[in-house]
Amino acid sequence: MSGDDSMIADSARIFLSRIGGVARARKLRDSGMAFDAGAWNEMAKLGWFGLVVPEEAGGLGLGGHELVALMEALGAQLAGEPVGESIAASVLLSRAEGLSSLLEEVIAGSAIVASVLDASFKLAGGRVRGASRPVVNLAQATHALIEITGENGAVYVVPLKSAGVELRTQATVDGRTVSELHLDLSSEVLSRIEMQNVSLALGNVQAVARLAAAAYLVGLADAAFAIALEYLKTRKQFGVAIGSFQALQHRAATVFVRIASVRALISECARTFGTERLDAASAAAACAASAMALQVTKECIQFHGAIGFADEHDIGLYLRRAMSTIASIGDAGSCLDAFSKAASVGTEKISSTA
Amino acid sequence: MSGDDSMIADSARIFLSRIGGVARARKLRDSGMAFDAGAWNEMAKLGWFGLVVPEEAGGLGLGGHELVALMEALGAQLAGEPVGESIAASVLLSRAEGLSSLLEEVIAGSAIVASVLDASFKLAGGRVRGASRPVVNLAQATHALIEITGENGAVYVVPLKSAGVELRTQATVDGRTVSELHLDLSSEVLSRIEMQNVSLALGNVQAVARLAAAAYLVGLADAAFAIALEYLKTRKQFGVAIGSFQALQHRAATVFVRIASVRALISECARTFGTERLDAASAAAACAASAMALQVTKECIQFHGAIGFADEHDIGLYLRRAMSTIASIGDAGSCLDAFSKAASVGTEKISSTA
Amino acid sequence: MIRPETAQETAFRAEVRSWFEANLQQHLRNLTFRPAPKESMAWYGALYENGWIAPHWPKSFGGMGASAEEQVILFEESARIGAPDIPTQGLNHIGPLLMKLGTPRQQAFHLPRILSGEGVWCQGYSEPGSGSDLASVQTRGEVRGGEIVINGQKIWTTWGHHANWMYALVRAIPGEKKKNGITFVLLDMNTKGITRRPIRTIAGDDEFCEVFFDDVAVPLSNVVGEVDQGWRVATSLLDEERIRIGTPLLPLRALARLRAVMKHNGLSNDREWQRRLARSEIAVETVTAAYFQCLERFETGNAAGGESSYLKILATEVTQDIVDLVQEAAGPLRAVKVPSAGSDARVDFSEMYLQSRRLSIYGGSNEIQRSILAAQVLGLQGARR
Amino acid sequence: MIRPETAQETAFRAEVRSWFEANLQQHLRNLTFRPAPKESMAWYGALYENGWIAPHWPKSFGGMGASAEEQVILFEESARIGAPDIPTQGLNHIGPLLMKLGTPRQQAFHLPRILSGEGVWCQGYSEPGSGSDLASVQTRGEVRGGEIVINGQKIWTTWGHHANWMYALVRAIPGEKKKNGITFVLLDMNTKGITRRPIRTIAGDDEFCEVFFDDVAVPLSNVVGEVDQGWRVATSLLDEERIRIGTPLLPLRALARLRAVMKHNGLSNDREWQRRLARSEIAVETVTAAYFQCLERFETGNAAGGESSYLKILATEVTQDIVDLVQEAAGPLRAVKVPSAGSDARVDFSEMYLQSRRLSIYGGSNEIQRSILAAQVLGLQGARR
Repeated sequence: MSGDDSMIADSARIFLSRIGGVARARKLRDSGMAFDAGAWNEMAKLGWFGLVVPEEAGGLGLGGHELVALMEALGAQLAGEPVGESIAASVLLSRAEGLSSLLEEVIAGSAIVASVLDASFKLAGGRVRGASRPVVNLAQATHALIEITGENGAVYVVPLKSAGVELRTQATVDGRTVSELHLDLSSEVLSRIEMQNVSLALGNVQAVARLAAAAYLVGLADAAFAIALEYLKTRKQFGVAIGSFQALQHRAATVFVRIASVRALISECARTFGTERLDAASAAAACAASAMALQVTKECIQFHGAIGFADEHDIGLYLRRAMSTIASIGDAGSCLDAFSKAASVGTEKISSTA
Repeated sequence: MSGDDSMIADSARIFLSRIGGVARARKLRDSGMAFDAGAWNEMAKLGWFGLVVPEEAGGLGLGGHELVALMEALGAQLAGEPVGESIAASVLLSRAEGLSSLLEEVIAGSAIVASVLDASFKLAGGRVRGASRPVVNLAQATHALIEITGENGAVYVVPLKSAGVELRTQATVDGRTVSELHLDLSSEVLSRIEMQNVSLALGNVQAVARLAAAAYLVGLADAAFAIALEYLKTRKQFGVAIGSFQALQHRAATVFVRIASVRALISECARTFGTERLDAASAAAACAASAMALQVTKECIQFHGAIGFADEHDIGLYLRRAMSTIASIGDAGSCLDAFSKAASVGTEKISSTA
Repeated sequence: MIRPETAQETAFRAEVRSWFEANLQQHLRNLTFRPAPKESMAWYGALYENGWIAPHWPKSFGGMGASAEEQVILFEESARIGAPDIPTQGLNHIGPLLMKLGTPRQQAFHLPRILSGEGVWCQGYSEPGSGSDLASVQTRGEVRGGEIVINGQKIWTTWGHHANWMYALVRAIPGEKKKNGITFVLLDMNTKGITRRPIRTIAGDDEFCEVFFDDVAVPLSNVVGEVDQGWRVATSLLDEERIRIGTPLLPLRALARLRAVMKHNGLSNDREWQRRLARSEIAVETVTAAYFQCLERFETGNAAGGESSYLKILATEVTQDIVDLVQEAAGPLRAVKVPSAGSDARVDFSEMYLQSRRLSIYGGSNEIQRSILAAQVLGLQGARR
Repeated sequence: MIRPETAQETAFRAEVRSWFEANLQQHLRNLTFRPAPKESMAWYGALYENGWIAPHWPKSFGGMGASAEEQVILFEESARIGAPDIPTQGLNHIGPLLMKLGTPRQQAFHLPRILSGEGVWCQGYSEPGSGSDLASVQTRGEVRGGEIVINGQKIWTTWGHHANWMYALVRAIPGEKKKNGITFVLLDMNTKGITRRPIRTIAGDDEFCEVFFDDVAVPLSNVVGEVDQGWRVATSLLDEERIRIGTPLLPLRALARLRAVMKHNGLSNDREWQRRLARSEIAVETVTAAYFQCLERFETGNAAGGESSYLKILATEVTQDIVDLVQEAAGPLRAVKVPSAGSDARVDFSEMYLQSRRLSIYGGSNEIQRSILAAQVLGLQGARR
């Protein structure tokens, strides 16, 4: 990292530590509060939700590296707020017409716009009906971006306080929530988004969300491994530090290789921010980071032995948060399909050897 | 093992050692001779090709356990002759009408009947035409069992010396061969097999061949591991036996678990010989043994370091023979599909928890 | 199971299945968490009344004396109907140990109570400083007159807060680190001086607890074997214990969850997922086969010491592999905490996945089991840890 | 590569592609074995004439001074057209070492010859008793007057029978086992007293040879660094060497073979196989990313010692994973020895799979690399091997 990204990472690290770090994630989970409004407002003040919004539209005008740096810092301290989701939505809002006030609210933190793309909403007889697949953190959103397919298909903003909006919400293992969005309401409540090639822009929202989630997972895995490494160095069994056992050393080396290589991949993906390659790159990042984060956090629990399986130890929080973050990406199969599709239909192919 | 199976295993082990053991496999490969006629005739005298043929039909009248014991012994010494294939064909021949003289020849070793099931042969205008997928050891066969689909579909025996029979043969990495069977000949050359439910019997041939190949792979993997274990105990690096390194110990333990568990599975499968469960059981055995054998033989090469990668050391022969044996089973996907199908359509389900 | 059933076994399976259908209450089916003993006791008692609570115990001690095949049929049918987990420390661990090494009085008192469910047991082996290294027990047990007086602490005591009896290792001279000087005692958990603190797990349940001993006086008649000779007692049945951990029950349950999630998410007819399911089914059959083989080898005295470690590794890792697939099949629902309770049976997306982390840790971590295999079965010497 | 290309890089890629198409002879494309140097020398020479033979060498030594991106473009285009493997011991190992530690005379003599292909090198490190344990070198090198006289044996010398120069480690006092006392020498393979015996590999080619030294006299001017100080010389560029082993070239080639076998066996449109291919492509992008990162960290001096071990592990294991898929996709053809030479490009079913066994063994086994990472990067002390 160099420059803006390391500044963002440092300030995020300091801020997140100040407001409680990993202990905050535990406290929020235990209190059944999925959302820390105070923290959210402070994050807004730091400019995070406008991170990649052009300066002329009120944002910080930064790019992929800064997004990755911020998300890694959030993952390292298990901050569960929908920061990645907000940033992803801002990418579309800042390009659409007539949505500048909503964008301002997003940047200010007073609106949270979720992207609900894996869904089947239909417009017929002036009413919008349909349901989505489960979406992580949707319960915190004030608005949803949805796509209506079929005739008169378009992208719309739905205020979630409207009558006819129903969220079917379930708790996740880490204190977040996941919700299906059920709609049965008049189309007049929706605002149609006016912009060129809105479907492409919507794909871009998903790509940014995927890249953000992948970076979050790298930060999370890296922090979990730091804890496990410390444990390997200090915990003794049979009279010696367990980190002196070669079998564990080699497995720790494997964990290092997994984290370091996926981090390198995501750094490459960050470079594609704002280019056509982002679709393929973010799908690759999400696939690689998901598999890596599960493998790493499970192995870190195993390194801890019984204490790793106790809720009172932090190490288990990392696996559980990895689970909900991966849930936000969808399933591995569709992510691989997305990669194949994006890597082969883009005007520039990702791999020129294909 | 107890009784007939251990007798078969002991006599096979002694016989195979006497005729040269693993060194024979190497010699055959180096000489470009895929087939050792002398050994084959001696195997016939031991009664192997009639192992599971009823005594009244001239066989030994033994069953699944003896088949597994024999095939494990063959695998352990890398005997590459088509013993499993011959035994599989004998199962059908001994039930069909009018084929007793061919069966006699098979038992005597003067005929070798290959089962060429993965193929598309058609009968039209009095001619049989079509081609098969590649079949291991087919070049050694004197006859092929084929199934003709469509109208007048039936199972036939094709003498491979006939005009209009073409084998497209390629060498394999271990000195065997693999051949496509291409047919374009008058149907009068073929003998139609008369028996009830011949398709079922054909499935049974494939099942017996799969079980035989799986047992061969277990014997092969076990023998490879014995060599590797000896190497781990004697080879020194950094002044100590490499088998004292914990990382290698744990991996050796994993290899042990893999071999022992698949051997246990195959022993269960042997019990299904002659029952409807054999289809599902043999598919399971083949899938499990294939994956196990590759993992084990690769790991055994790795345990050896550079010498494991040299042709002059025997350990590499085990991986290469595993490859051709797995090739004889087909591909993993179809084997899994066969398991799913057999386990769910049989009158008794394999797993009663489904 | 792949092993063909005899007519008698098929009849037994049919009997088990219909009896389970008739006797297992609906609300106890397809639970994902292990219910607390008081909740599952109705089921435990029903099995007891029917003579099926201890399939692997000999008839002479009140068990069912079941064949290996009957045991597997019971596992398969339990997984099929989604029967709840029941306390097993008595049935699988201390019961068999007392049969072998207990005094006639200990046997007469405890064995019937284990069978009836009156005696619920926990194991007091692990301590804060000794997870994998059992021989480093520090809890002190001092003989004073006819009693042994215990001070110290145990941890990771599975179900310690539900148990009314504990079997534990204590040592006369604390600080000494060796295998002699350890005493194996049976403790009534209602004895004065015992405090328990439940430990919540990452799966959200209270699987474990900590147990503190403050001058807990236990009559010497509750010592198994001789005072100071407890190490031999504790290790005499390690193989038996690992075989009980390595039954196909857990992998079968994991498979049931995989099928349920695949069905819930519309993957039952997806070829890729069917193949993954087939691969998992084959892996479970491998566990069943290995279980049969181990039982037979131990019964006929053909097993190498430590060979049972292989079963523990196999069964736990197959289970973990299958729940990995459960997670993947769950897709966007993978983190959902509470199993869905729709019109269908409960569908668990995350619980067994999280619970299964312990499988490679408890009962002697899989690292320890691999070291045992390497040293005792493979003869790889000079273990440099 | 995922990294977006500059207009200049895109132009470079186009130039490389069309130059490769125009200059790489058809019979040298999609070879599966590494051709002997004399066969590939036409291609080597063409690259040399065009200034592309040593992308990573600085211009001051006659290299191309290519950027990391240009290097990756060259790898990708090489894999795309199926360019043959060329000798790399000179370009990747002894060349960079001489640039750093050679005398001006050594540099002036050898570097141009490496570039032109006149000097083909092999590495004389491994000995029968010392595979992973380099410091236990036993080959004797005795200083007599202005010469160092060598007796002993090397083994696993990659392409030793094709090379005309060797760089080797020898020691003054045999039997002594430590890191000093080792001398780093450059040997003309035509010197009297050298005998070579090729070693056939499990993939059927002569990848290695044994080299025997019988009173081989080498002028002292061929010592790199000081006599007895060779250990420092040999280890000074270990990181650089591991980075050269860890390029994306091998994984890219594996990917090309996977695509070819999928196409040959009708799997290109099978969804399950498309997903496996996608997963492999992503894994290769991970290697490319790690390669970029390592180059940058080493160039800017931000790398920990031993960090390059991670690249070696990653690139070799990704390659092995992909060739596992090649085997599975090959199905009944998986054991076919000679690549099919149909109307299409050659399709290799088994060769790279077998050849790839060495990847986790050579260049310091992956076990050694893991131990290095654990000790040097992760700080896990008291390595108990």
